[in-house]
Amino acid sequence: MFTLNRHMRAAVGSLSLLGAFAGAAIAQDAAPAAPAFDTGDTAWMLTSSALVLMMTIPGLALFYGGMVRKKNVLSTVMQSFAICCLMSILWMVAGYSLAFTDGGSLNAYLGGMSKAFLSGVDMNSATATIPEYLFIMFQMTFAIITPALIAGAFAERMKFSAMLLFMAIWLIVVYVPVAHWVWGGGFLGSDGVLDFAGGTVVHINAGVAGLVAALIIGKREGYGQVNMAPHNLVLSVIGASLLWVGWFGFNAGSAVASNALASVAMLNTQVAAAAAALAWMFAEWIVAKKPSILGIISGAVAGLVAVTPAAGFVNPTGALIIGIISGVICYIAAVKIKHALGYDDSLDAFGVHGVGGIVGAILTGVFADPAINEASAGASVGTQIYGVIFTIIYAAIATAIILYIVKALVGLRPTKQEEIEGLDINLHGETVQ
Amino acid sequence: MFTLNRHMRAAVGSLSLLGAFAGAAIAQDAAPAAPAFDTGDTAWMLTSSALVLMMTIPGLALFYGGMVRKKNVLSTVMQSFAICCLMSILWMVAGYSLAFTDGGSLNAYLGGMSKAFLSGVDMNSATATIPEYLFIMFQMTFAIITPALIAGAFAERMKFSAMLLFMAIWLIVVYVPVAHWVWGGGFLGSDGVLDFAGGTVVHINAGVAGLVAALIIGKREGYGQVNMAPHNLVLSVIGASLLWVGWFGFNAGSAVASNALASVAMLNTQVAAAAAALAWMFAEWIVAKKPSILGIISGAVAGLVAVTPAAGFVNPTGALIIGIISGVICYIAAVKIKHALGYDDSLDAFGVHGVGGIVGAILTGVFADPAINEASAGASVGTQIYGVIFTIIYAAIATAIILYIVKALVGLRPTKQEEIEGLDINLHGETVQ
Amino acid sequence: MFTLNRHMRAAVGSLSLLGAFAGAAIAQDAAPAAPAFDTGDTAWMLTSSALVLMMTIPGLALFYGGMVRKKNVLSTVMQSFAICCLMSILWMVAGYSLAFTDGGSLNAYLGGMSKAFLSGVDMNSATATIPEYLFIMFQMTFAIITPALIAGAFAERMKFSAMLLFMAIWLIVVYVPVAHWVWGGGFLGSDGVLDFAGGTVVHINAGVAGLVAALIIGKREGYGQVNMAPHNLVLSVIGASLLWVGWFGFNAGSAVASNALASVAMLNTQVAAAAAALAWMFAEWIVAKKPSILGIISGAVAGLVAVTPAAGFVNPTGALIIGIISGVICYIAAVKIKHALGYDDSLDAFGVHGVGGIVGAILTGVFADPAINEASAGASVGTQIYGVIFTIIYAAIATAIILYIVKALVGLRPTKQEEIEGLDINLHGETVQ
Amino acid sequence: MKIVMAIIKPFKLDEVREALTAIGIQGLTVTEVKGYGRQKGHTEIYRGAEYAVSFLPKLKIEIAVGADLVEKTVEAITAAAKTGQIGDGKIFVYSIDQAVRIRTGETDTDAL
Amino acid sequence: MKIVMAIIKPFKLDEVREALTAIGIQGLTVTEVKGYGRQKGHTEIYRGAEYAVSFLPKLKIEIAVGADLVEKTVEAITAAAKTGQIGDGKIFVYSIDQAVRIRTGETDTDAL
Amino acid sequence: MKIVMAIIKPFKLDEVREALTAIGIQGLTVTEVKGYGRQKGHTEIYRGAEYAVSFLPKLKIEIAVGADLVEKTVEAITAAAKTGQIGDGKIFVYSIDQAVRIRTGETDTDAL
Ligand SMILES: Nc1ncnc2c1ncn2[C@@H]1O[C@H](COP(=O)(O)OP(=O)(O)O)[C@@H](O)[C@H]1O
Ligand SMILES: Nc1ncnc2c1ncn2[C@@H]1O[C@H](COP(=O)(O)OP(=O)(O)O)[C@@H](O)[C@H]1O
Ligand SMILES: Nc1ncnc2c1ncn2[C@@H]1O[C@H](COP(=O)(O)OP(=O)(O)O)[C@@H](O)[C@H]1O
Repeated sequence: MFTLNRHMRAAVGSLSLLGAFAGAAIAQDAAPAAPAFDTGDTAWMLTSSALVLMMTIPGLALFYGGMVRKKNVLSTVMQSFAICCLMSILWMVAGYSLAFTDGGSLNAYLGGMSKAFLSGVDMNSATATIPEYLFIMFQMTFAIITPALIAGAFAERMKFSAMLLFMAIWLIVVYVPVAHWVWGGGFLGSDGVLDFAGGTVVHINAGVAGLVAALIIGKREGYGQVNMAPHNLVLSVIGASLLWVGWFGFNAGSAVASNALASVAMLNTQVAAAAAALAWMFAEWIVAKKPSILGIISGAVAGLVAVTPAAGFVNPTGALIIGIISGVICYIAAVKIKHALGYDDSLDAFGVHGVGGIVGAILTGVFADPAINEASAGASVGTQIYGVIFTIIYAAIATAIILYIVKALVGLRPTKQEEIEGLDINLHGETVQ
Repeated sequence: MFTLNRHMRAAVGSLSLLGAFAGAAIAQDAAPAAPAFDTGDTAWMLTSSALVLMMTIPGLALFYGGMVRKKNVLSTVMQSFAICCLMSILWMVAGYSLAFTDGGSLNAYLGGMSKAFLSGVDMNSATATIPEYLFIMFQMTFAIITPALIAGAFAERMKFSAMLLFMAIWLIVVYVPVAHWVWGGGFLGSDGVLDFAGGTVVHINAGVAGLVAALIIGKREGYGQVNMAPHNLVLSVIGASLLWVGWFGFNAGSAVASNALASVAMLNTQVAAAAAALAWMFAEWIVAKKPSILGIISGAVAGLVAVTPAAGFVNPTGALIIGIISGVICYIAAVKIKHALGYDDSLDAFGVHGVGGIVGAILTGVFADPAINEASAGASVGTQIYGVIFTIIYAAIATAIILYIVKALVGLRPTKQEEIEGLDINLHGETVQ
Repeated sequence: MFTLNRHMRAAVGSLSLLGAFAGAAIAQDAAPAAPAFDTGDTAWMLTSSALVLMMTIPGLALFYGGMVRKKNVLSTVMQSFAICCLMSILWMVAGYSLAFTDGGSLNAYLGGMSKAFLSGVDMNSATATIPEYLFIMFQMTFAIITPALIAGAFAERMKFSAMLLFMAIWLIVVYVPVAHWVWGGGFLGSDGVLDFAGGTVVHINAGVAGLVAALIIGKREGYGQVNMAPHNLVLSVIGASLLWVGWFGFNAGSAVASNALASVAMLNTQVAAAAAALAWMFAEWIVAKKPSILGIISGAVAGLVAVTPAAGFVNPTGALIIGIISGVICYIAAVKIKHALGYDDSLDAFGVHGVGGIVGAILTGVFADPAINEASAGASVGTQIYGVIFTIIYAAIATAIILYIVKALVGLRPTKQEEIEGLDINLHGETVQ
Repeated sequence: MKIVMAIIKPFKLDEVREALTAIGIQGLTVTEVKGYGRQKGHTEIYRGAEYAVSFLPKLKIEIAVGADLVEKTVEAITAAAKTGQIGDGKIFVYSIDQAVRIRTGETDTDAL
Repeated sequence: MKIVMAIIKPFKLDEVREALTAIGIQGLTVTEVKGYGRQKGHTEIYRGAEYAVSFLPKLKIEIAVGADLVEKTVEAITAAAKTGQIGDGKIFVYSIDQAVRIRTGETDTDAL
Repeated sequence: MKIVMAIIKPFKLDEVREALTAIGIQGLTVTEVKGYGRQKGHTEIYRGAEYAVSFLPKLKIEIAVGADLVEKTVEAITAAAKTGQIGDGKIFVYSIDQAVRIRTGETDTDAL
């Protein structure tokens, strides 16, 4: 059982369909014969769902909230919170069905609507050894955090209404198809792209969308002149820490079981995060003469991102190397390259999640170890790069189109005075004292 | 097994008694034959206990702490923390026994003292498939959060000593009997009142007690003139988020098993919270022109409250509707009705927990789905309303009497100058800088 | 199975070796025959690992961060975070192997290097009923928090570089051997010292190291003249609360199973923490006329520390008494004795962790109850004291030597001006606004 | 024109403001400050570390008024801010050459 | 020498500073304050609790200048800080006897 | 009577206060401020976003003293607050007409 992995999620999609049918059949024939859910696997997936929700609220909300200026902290945490609420409903209404059911003739590209509003799912429906209701819940937490990550790129300058509209469309048009391609029975999974817990689906996807958004929305008022230093990194440390802890649910939970694969995925997650944090810290210490708290926590997140696609395919030594490499490369991307190119990705959604996701996806091909996971035997750097490039292109184009539509409908930015006075008081009527 | 539910907790009370006897018997006959605890169920209930504790500390402490003025933030978080400590001891000493053992001839109204100090519980005692020690722990976390919720109603103006005394008496005189009536073998459970995770026992109970306390203790100094806006809603967002995450332990843990019922309870919790948060936010956006962060988090909590009695009886579509309705109604209750009536329920213990609990208890009768839980077949709106009304009357009268006693003994409020200067410095000798 | 306990961790060390061999053998003979991991036990240990990580980041980081002056809050949380990263890597590289493998002829004192870089551990390696990868992960979180605790003693005045170097050496030279002595097959475990979850290994060890560090590094600039009151106890309350919640993983996780032993360990943890918090609070209320929030949270931590060695050996009444005694004694130690002796243990690493650990270790000998754990039958106060004294002496001497070496290499303190201006801006180039 | 600058105990703000509006004052500016004065010497102990709290939170109020109103202003503040206990604060009065209302450009007492 | 003290709306700080550097001013000191004035009476409701917000966040800017520069300074601030809406703030000017640069001990206008 | 107002580097507060009490000053009031001055131009980079830090944290100290003590006060502050590096701050002195101790109603130098 411990060879079950995300690579085989294509199978899981069908499995859940099968489970539902089988369950229904059983229920008709002999009601008391409930499916053989494993209580231990179920316990771990219940816990994992809670952990991944905690990544977004309060984890990401605080990670981002601490890095903006004080006048924008509430609007920043509000974004994560509102996204959490909106995506939950969209996922239940249509997202889950479109990502994880069979799309018929279009199945290589998108699932169907047979489970819209979760119709057809019942108490006997199973995904692998757990109830399908739980699998829906677990996947919902992924559909929450991915859009929430994007918001870091345009922090401190987007209208709340525009943000909500953009995210709703983006979930259905970008996240759901890409999730289907990799995990739901679509073509990237079939082509052998390995993505254990969402390096491609979650991080590259969100990172690229963030970059495109930062470019289209434009820089913050006063960028380069005004002090935009993080107003309270204690909040960001709490956020980064809860992201780290919650990431155990994200990565080890992606084993969809409570077994040795989940265990090694957790250990790999820890090792990569720690290594990347130290790598970024020492790189900065050497270059900028001081090790900053912003640096070490950014490094930790970079390592967590990079190990996400790899967590259930590599061994701990592989995770260690992935951590070190991603820490240094993301430092260069977020601090040096961004500065050279001059775009304003406020909180480095691209520099950390996009770049970290790309590094991780490629290195998964390098370090995949069949002793950890039989699926690792099929790993190929070429296939990984193919998956990365395809996702980048699709996410970039689709995100741009959505943003121009939202701009035409409601406009993207508040007025200059509102932005300078702060989004908290102007968009939400509240401030932190 | 997955039909085990709170409705049958009456049975569980006896079960645990039986378990203890049986265990003892087994132990005598053949020591090594340990009871067949399910490790998966046990794992989830261990986790759930941790999650529910996290709801109170730091969840509720922060949710409330962020909403008061800066000069009272420490005294507010101190209330949650001290209540957590005091209730733990009282629960172990007498509360658990009075709530969950057989009260003999008075059993319809109160349990007995046979397990005071947990005497008679041993390593073989079982409740359903888990160790009784764990069930005691899990229920302890409920006995902690219920009194802690009340404190929101009289925030910023009650003496710490009076608060402690009131809470200690309230636990034994109000919480323990009501828990016994619904879950411990008492008359409300026998009469068919459905309350999966504590809509009646926890939220209506605490909300009504809060309203009575707000009325008896009176308004804050300067109410209506002085700015009493929340001093730091970032804290409240952390709090609301941890309440949300922890509520998975509260609701899904109330399945007392790691199964499909726990899974659907978790999913229902998520859907209702998200729907209510959006409902409150949009209602406020329309009425007051701005969507506030205080609004969206209040809505989320309202949804969590309303789905509490329903979580294991309804399907996700039912949860969605319960969420939307409770979000709108609690918005009206906390913002419009409170304003019209003019009482000072500082942090809306009644408007959110009381009203949300009532809405949820009644709608449980409407949306209960036998496909989710066999016990739903017996659902009746009339019975639900009967349970609600009975709890309201008892909680209101008993709370009033306790408050007058405490007032006579130690007085309820600090001096006017102490209150204006702030409770932090005057009651605890500390301030936040 | 539920009699497995830390006392038998010596056995676990060998067990894991055996497991690895056995696993390898099975793998060669018949690949599909995976070891019989228990999914429920595994689920709880995955959760416990997440919980114990959460104790350090963000728990301890915030607990300590809130107690320092605002100018040092970032450097304080940075210490916990950086220690978390560095210890993770060191544990994987050498720490685990030296603590938990057979050291051959030196085995009474130290393990070997056979599992350096986790070589020889694979997907079939088991520790008791869980994957060895998970046991490594769980133990890693202990190796993280122990050094992090020490940092409280020299808060606000140590160079970051010196701190890192000190901690790295200390882990290998102090933590790893002591863990081996008690849990890894070394002499203290064999001699019958009972330490369920780390009273000796973690708390006495860290507390004594902290005292020695406070003495060698010296007092903070302005100690006794300048206001050094905690700048934001809300952070400390969050920290204490997450420590408490996380401690369930620490203590109940130390059962290395999801069973009645874990359950009673969790309940004991709760009862002792609550009792100690109230004991400290009332003691302070009587002596200093006001119950402080700093007091109640310090008491809770003192109770958690004291129950750590006892959690799986005593019954809840024993835990209650341990809590009350430790709350009062630690209050006296941290507030009265420290003041009388005049050393500057800034955040009471010794007064709470050292003293609490000693009290708990000794009382474990007093209250051990064979009805809870068969191993309790062998409890002896004398043996407990012997373990305590040995650990104190070793930790004190080794810590002093390491500090003098680090002082010679890089110096221990920043300049006086840097310290007065604050470590945040001077060591890390950042401040909280 | 004069500026009346008063250092008061923080919880007295609302009473002082009411006393001032009662005598017709329409504007003032408040700053959070820390005061060092006779109300010192009190020592606190945190977890055993004793120290003297020398700076206490106070509020500084600045009110620009016409010269004729100075006396009434000082009296109003004195009456409202007084508790009779040490640390009640001080009032200082100094002259200003000019006052301008930014919105309109009005000057002198018209600007207040 | 004079001190020009201005109370302005917070988001105008950067514009004011630029206007001042444009006329050659090289230093100033800023304090966060709360202002009470005509821009009052606005009520807010939090969760149903209505109250009047009477103190609004403002910034106080203090600039020591030679007497000759006062007029230009006041004009620069007025121009830059003005939105035309109520609450734009005030400027007060008063004389100082002495100015010292701590670093060098220079005095009078050399110290600015 | 005069008010001596000094802008200093924050970490110098304790030394300045000690120097002042040494010459018999018994009260003062401290405000956290942000200073803009010659000590500017230093740029920082956060995550690749470069900007000039123009406002630096400073403390403003206000001390009301009898005219006779002004010189000693200025000297004491200058000596204690000086590091010799740019940004040490300024001292300004101006006259006050009146001083009142709220607690007792005492005026003039008796009020200090
Ligand atoms: N000489 C002074 N110059 C400026 N402010 C002063 C002076 N003396 C006192 N203050 C301010 O007045 C406050 C109250 O003074 P204090 O001597 O403590 O009590 P009292 O006002 O009752 O005499 C102090 O905290 C300080 O802010
Ligand atoms: N008499 C006064 N003395 C000191 N400060 C004042 C005075 N009147 C107004 N202010 C300050 O100026 C600010 C703006 O004043 P206000 O009356 O609201 O609007 P306006 O400046 O447009 O007349 C106030 O918030 C307050 O800080
Ligand atoms: N003209 C001025 N008016 C008011 N405050 C000033 C003025 N010039 C400088 N300051 C204050 O003095 C501080 C130090 O000044 P700065 O020019 O940086 O260095 P220095 O004092 O060494 O000349 C500034 O940060 C500011 O707070």
